[in-house]
Amino acid sequence: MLGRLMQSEAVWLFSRSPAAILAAIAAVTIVLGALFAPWIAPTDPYDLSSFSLIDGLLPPVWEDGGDPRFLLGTDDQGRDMFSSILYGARLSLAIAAMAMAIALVLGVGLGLAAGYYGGRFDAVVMRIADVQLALPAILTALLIDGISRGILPRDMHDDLRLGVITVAIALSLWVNFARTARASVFVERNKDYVQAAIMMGQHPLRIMARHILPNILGPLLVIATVDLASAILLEATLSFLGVGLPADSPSLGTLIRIGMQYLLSGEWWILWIPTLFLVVLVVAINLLGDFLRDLFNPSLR
Amino acid sequence: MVAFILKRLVQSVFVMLAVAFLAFSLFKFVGDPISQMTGVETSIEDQERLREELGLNDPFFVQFARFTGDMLQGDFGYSFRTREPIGEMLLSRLPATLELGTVALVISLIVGIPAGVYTALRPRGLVSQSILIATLIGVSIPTFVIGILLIFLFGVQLGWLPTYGRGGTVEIGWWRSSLFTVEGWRSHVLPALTLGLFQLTLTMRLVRAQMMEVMRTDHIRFAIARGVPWRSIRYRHALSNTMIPVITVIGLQFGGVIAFSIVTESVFQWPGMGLLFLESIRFVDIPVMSVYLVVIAFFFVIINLLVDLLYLAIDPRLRVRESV
Amino acid sequence: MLEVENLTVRFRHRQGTTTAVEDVSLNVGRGEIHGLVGESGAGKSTIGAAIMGLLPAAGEIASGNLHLDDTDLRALTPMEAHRLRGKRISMIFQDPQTSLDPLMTVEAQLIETIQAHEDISTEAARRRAIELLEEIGIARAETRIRAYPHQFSGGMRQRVVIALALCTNPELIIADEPTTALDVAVQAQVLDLIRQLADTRGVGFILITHDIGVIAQVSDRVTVLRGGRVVEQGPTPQVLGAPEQPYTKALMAAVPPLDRKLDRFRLPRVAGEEEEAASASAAKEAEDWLMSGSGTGLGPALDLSDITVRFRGERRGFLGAREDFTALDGVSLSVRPGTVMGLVGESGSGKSTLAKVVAALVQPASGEMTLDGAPLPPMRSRSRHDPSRRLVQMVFQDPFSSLNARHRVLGILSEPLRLYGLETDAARRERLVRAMLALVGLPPEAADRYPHQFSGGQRQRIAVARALLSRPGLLICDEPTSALDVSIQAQVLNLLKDLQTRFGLTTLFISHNLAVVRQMSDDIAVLKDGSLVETGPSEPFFAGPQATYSQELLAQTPTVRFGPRAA
Amino acid sequence: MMVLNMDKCPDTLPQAAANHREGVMFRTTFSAAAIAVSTTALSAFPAAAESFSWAGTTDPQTMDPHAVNAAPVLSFLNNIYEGLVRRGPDMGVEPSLATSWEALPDGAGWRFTLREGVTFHDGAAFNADDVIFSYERAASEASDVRSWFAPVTEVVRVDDFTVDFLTAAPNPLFPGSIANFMILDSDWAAGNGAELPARDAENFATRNANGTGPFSLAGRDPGIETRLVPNEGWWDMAEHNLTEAVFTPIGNPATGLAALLSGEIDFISPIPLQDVEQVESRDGFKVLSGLETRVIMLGFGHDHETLKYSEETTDANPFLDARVRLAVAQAIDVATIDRVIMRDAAEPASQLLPEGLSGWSAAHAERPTFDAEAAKTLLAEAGYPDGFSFGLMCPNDRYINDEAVCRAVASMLARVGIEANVNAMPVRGYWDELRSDNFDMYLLGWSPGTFDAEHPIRFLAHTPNERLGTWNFGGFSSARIDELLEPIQQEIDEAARQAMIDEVAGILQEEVAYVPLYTEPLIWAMKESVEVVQRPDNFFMLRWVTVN
Repeated sequence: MLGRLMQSEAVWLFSRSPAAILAAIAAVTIVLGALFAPWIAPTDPYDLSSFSLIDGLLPPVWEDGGDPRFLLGTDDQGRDMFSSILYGARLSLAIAAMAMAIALVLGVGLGLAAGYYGGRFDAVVMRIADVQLALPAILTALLIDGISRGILPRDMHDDLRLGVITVAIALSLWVNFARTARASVFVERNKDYVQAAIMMGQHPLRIMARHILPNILGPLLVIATVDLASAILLEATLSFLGVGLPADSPSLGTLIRIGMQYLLSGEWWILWIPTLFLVVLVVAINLLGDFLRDLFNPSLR
Repeated sequence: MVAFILKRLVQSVFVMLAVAFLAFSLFKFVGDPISQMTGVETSIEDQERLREELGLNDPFFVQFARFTGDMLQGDFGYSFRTREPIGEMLLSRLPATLELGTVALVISLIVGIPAGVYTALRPRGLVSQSILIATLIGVSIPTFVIGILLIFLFGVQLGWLPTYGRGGTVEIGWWRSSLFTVEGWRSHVLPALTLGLFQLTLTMRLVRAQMMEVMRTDHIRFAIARGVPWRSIRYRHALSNTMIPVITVIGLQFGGVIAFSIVTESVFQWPGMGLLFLESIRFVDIPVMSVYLVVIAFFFVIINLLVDLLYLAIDPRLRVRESV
Repeated sequence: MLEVENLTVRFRHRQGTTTAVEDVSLNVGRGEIHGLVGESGAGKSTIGAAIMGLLPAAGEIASGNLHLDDTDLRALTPMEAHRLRGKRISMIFQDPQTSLDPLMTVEAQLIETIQAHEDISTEAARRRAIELLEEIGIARAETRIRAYPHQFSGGMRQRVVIALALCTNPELIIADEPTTALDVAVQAQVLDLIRQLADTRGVGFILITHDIGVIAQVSDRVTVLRGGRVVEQGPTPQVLGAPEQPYTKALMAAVPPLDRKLDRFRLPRVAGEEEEAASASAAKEAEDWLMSGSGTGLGPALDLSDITVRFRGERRGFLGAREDFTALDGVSLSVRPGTVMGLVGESGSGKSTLAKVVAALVQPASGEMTLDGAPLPPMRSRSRHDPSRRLVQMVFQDPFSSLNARHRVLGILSEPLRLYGLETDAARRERLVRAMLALVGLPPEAADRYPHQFSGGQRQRIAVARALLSRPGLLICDEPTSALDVSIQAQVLNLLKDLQTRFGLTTLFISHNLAVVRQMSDDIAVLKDGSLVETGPSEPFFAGPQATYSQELLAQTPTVRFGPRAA
Repeated sequence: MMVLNMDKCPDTLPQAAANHREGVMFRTTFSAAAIAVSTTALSAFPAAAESFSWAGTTDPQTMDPHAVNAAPVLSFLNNIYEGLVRRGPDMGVEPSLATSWEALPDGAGWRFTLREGVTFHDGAAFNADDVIFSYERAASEASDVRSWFAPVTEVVRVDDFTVDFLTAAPNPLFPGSIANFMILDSDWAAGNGAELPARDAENFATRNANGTGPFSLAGRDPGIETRLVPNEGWWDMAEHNLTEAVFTPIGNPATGLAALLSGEIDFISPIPLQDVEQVESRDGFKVLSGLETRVIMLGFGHDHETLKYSEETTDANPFLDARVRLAVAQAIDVATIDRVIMRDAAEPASQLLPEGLSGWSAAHAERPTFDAEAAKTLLAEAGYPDGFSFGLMCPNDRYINDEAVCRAVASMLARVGIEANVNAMPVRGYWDELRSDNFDMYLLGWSPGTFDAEHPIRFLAHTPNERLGTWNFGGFSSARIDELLEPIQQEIDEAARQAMIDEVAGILQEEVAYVPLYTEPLIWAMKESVEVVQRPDNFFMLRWVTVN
């Protein structure tokens, strides 16, 4: 019932917010494009035999020298930019969503427990969070990369990068969730419904999961949205710093990193089209985050 | 309160130890320094000898203990790559990073706070909405793209500002500052903007949210009800109450600025610690990486403590305890 | 002085508009205290905000006139209105804790306010401020003025608030629930102060409150509001002493008297109010279920001996000892089986802490507890499976927070059945839940809804149902009605009384409101600063309390008796 | 991937051995195209003196000429320190601190006659003691360049200005191999506690320098800026017109380019190929492009029983079959790689060293023609009509557009049915991976440090053991090549030597031991007013810089 009311409230507010509507349209379009990339994209950028170096560096169709086969032109390998971007967005979103999900589970779990138990456990978790905050994401990425290479068998390294970058991003995002969850739990814990549950002798896990968690979802949802955007940007930055995804299965961030080489050379589309996609996607997600924030209207940090 | 500070100090020590452990242990996994230190024709025996000399064959904990012990004595070891003492290397790079971070922070504050206040007081205004959208787009473009864009716009096309480095520096003791020369200031503009943009947006949004919140509190309503001038309500009562939570976040973010300056420094060839760190990664200069990490963590800890103290200074509820 | 004529205030929202205040007229003269009384949603505060010109953005004055002497308040520009605020009309808010800027000294706030309306030197403003504080009853104002708000106690802080409202010599002060957050003793002082200011300075007051006792004590005239409309208006003794309207009558009937114990509140049905018809047969089922569980028919005896609770304080100085705060200091208490022990005291007296010790939410530093002679383990040693977990149940103060907003009532109420293994079959559980809802006076369909769809009183019924579904022996009620409107309070108290007698529940009933406690309890215990002041059977206590503190407490409690006003 | 020539070059540096006779210097026909000597550099009379600012991707990590055997260091220090011999604009070996040298009888070693009247920057005089000291220092265990002196058994001081380097075996190419052996002042080093190169801690020589070269170190801020000023008392005639030269490392290519285009620096090397056009199109800037001596090639796991990174072929290594290797060579369209990725700046290669270097085999100048159909046929013959998948290791920040090249190779191989899983990684972990045999195929660039064909044979073609074949990661092994290496090293007769080298080149091509792709281009960008000499070893020598 509450859900329904929230929804109707949400729908109403939504219908009155042109920014949110635009953002939703943009986000949904890109997400759908990414989801159905294999069916929409004219070529499969992962299939090495599907493109040829001979088609390299062709401009978009509306430019002189454009080839109708390649709507948004081709990159230095002769890969169709449009297909690359769809697949790249797919990968970026997958990484961001996975990272966000890991961060959410980890952060919310630790934050809940820290807030609920307080005391020493709380102090330990929060100090770990401090340590985590002290580590720039690129460091985390390098560390994870190093460790996984140290621990995992050699032949798994190839498939590792996706995991490494996902975990690295997740690790640099979880603190946000943990802090928010913890702060919310501090508020909720002293509310009578939690006290009632404690008094009745319910299991702490059940109290956290069934009672507290549903009540702090609002702020967490907002964080999740904002972090989804951060994760996409972080992935791009990590790519720029050289710990991102390989160029043969590029994410949006990797595409931009590759495109950076063509900033001056005249092949503007290799950089700016993926960048535009990324920015539209991130802005849209952020706008939706803003909208959610207004919807829940908590005093968030 | 002293007890509180003491407690934080003890916790800080633990944080530092944990970071030291991470710094040390994790980089043990990244690359092999020996192959980076030696040339192509160095024989396998020579490589082994060097490995032994550097103590790289010792048990893990022996190495860690040595690492921590040396560091406590102020001996940060030597770079594998340049053989320089790392303490000195970092110290010589520290001013650049701190100055850049500070300027970025100041920009973000002097633009972010007024913008936050403005957008909080006129949430529906056209200007507010424009500011919000513009900053949103600003933070949605990857930092490195913004940096390079600024360079090419203001450095290459318009030729107004330097594209790299810190410009002229002035030495004050060991501190080499570029804040005392015109060229130094000009050099700061682009990197500080790049670095500060994210901060700026964050500050603005935070101030805005807090301010809107505070404007709804009882004491503001009471101040309105007794006809206190609007200016005073907004900028004296509301703003000061807004700043309390904002300060924590800004304080913590300053640590983030320092850490995040890696990207900016690399784009602008800014000779700070971040650049040094990136180079160390490139050359698997493990000792430098580890020490950098510890230094960054140290900053966080110090900043955390400073924020606590700052709280104490501005919030009388923490400072003045006796009742009257 | 203030004339409000046919005021109608509407709020816009997405379904259209609602009328919060309709066609309200009232006058306030100099030195007159005009009480606005009514239950939540009556539109009291909206009237205050409309006069102040501080309606929220969505609200607007649809019609009516507001005049302060010759000034047409509706005709003022926003700037003029702002200049008028403080200068001629000021306001006092409910909670002194939050009404003052925590970051500024009292001095700065006072001087700023004075200088906002008068061209006067800082020194002169300070002198005026100090005088005012002294007049208002703050001793050593010269030094204390430099303190920050948090350094003052609650009552003193409300005085500072009043001083701030008064420092510009306004003609009218709107006091919105000025004493609701205060203890009776402080409340009495603040009310005295308001009366005195009205009398000596000729300030007109609009006193907005839900507490009829407060109105009865100080106001000259009263307006009873309901649903945004005036129900009855006139001199206080007349309206409250001899109400004409049924609503006013019902309201007065619901006010618990301090001077006598009622068996039950007589609650005449007021037109337009629908009482949820409980299905008698369903209620019977729940009743049978409850009866079948308890053997003797009477709840267990609770004995507390020498309970001490300390909360950890902060270390003073470097190596200084912790300044622990003793919340309860060696309290011993016995609750006889099947009786109600009323626990009274001001805020901070430790009464809630005592309840939480029994409920295993707070760990006592020392002391023993027994339930029917068997040791009742304290918090840390009471396992989750201890039988007392089921036997001891609690009804909390705030019905808005004691029920999990994200769960349906069915889920909330099934929890004890499931948890204690009282009913393993889900269908049976549901049936029982619906029956129990009937027993507490709610329709069985209530099980399918979420807590926020209920009013405060209904929620408190649900909370009671939850407690009952554990088949408890001991029920702790921690201020169960203090968040409720008076008529609802009466209903809930009736319900609790009924259930307690029917099932012989041993009950610990905690309230700051002596009148409520008198209606409920067989025995009474008075706490002050963590220590037991007096305990004994209830009726003799109210007839002649022994301890001085108890006497004061009784004397300060506002009553609705009408004779010559005690000023 | 945009970062090139940045770090130490494990694959460029010389060691001794060859068989040239005395006095014959670097005597190659290294193509004129590769030596871009700008028109006025040598002839122009020094014009108005200028301060000069230049940038590269990597800072020389030390000022100690014996501590690190890496191109950025040696290239930079060649401006400050000098060796007994030096290389000229055409890579020819010229007298430097030695005025002449001659072989001792019976191939016992070499006698160097030292230049008299040379002083170090601090004014100390140069003599044989400094050479002996520098030799001992450079050959010590703490030195990273000691391998240069592996053939040397003893260095004998004959008199103040004569020194003998005794070798165990005849060593015709020795003088050329020590062109980067730089001489320190023994008193200066000993007086400052820098008797040995710094190994784990820095010493005085790490940040200070005292050479005999055309420039002296005026300021050193590691990683930020290094300042040089001309050595007024230099023994040779200065061809440059600089009053000061400032080096700044700029790691990010876009930033570096921006710095050049905004006029903040005068010269940068390298710049990304794709930006060449942009720079050239702007007024006041120019690009100097030539060929470096580095050949980019693909290597195979010759000693791998099975493929390591195949999805389906896990029980065999198809690359053991020379037909498969040839198919790979034929499937790759080097011309298109050159056009699209290298922007026509590279030159297809057929051998392990670029055309024009000494020992280059004219008999094997043809690389396999691009023919996808033939490749498919070969694969079918070898039993892989449906192809197979494998792992291609690739650095992404070592060579020009290295990763893009690998991806292009993968795409081309895919068209003949074999699927390469490209694993591109930073060079910091790359060599480790190769040494650990974590590849099925890999990309490698090789620049012969001695500018002679013997170098790649020794490092890439000889069966790997402790000393030889140390960069032959794939373990290619040919008994005949192993047999030929020593004679090639010691043969003095040129025709005989070339015949042996030709034989080796033939075996390598026959066996398709490697697939040489192209010779890497060298791209320097500068202001129009700057004149420089581009030496094929990518050393940037300030002594030839003039600013007008």
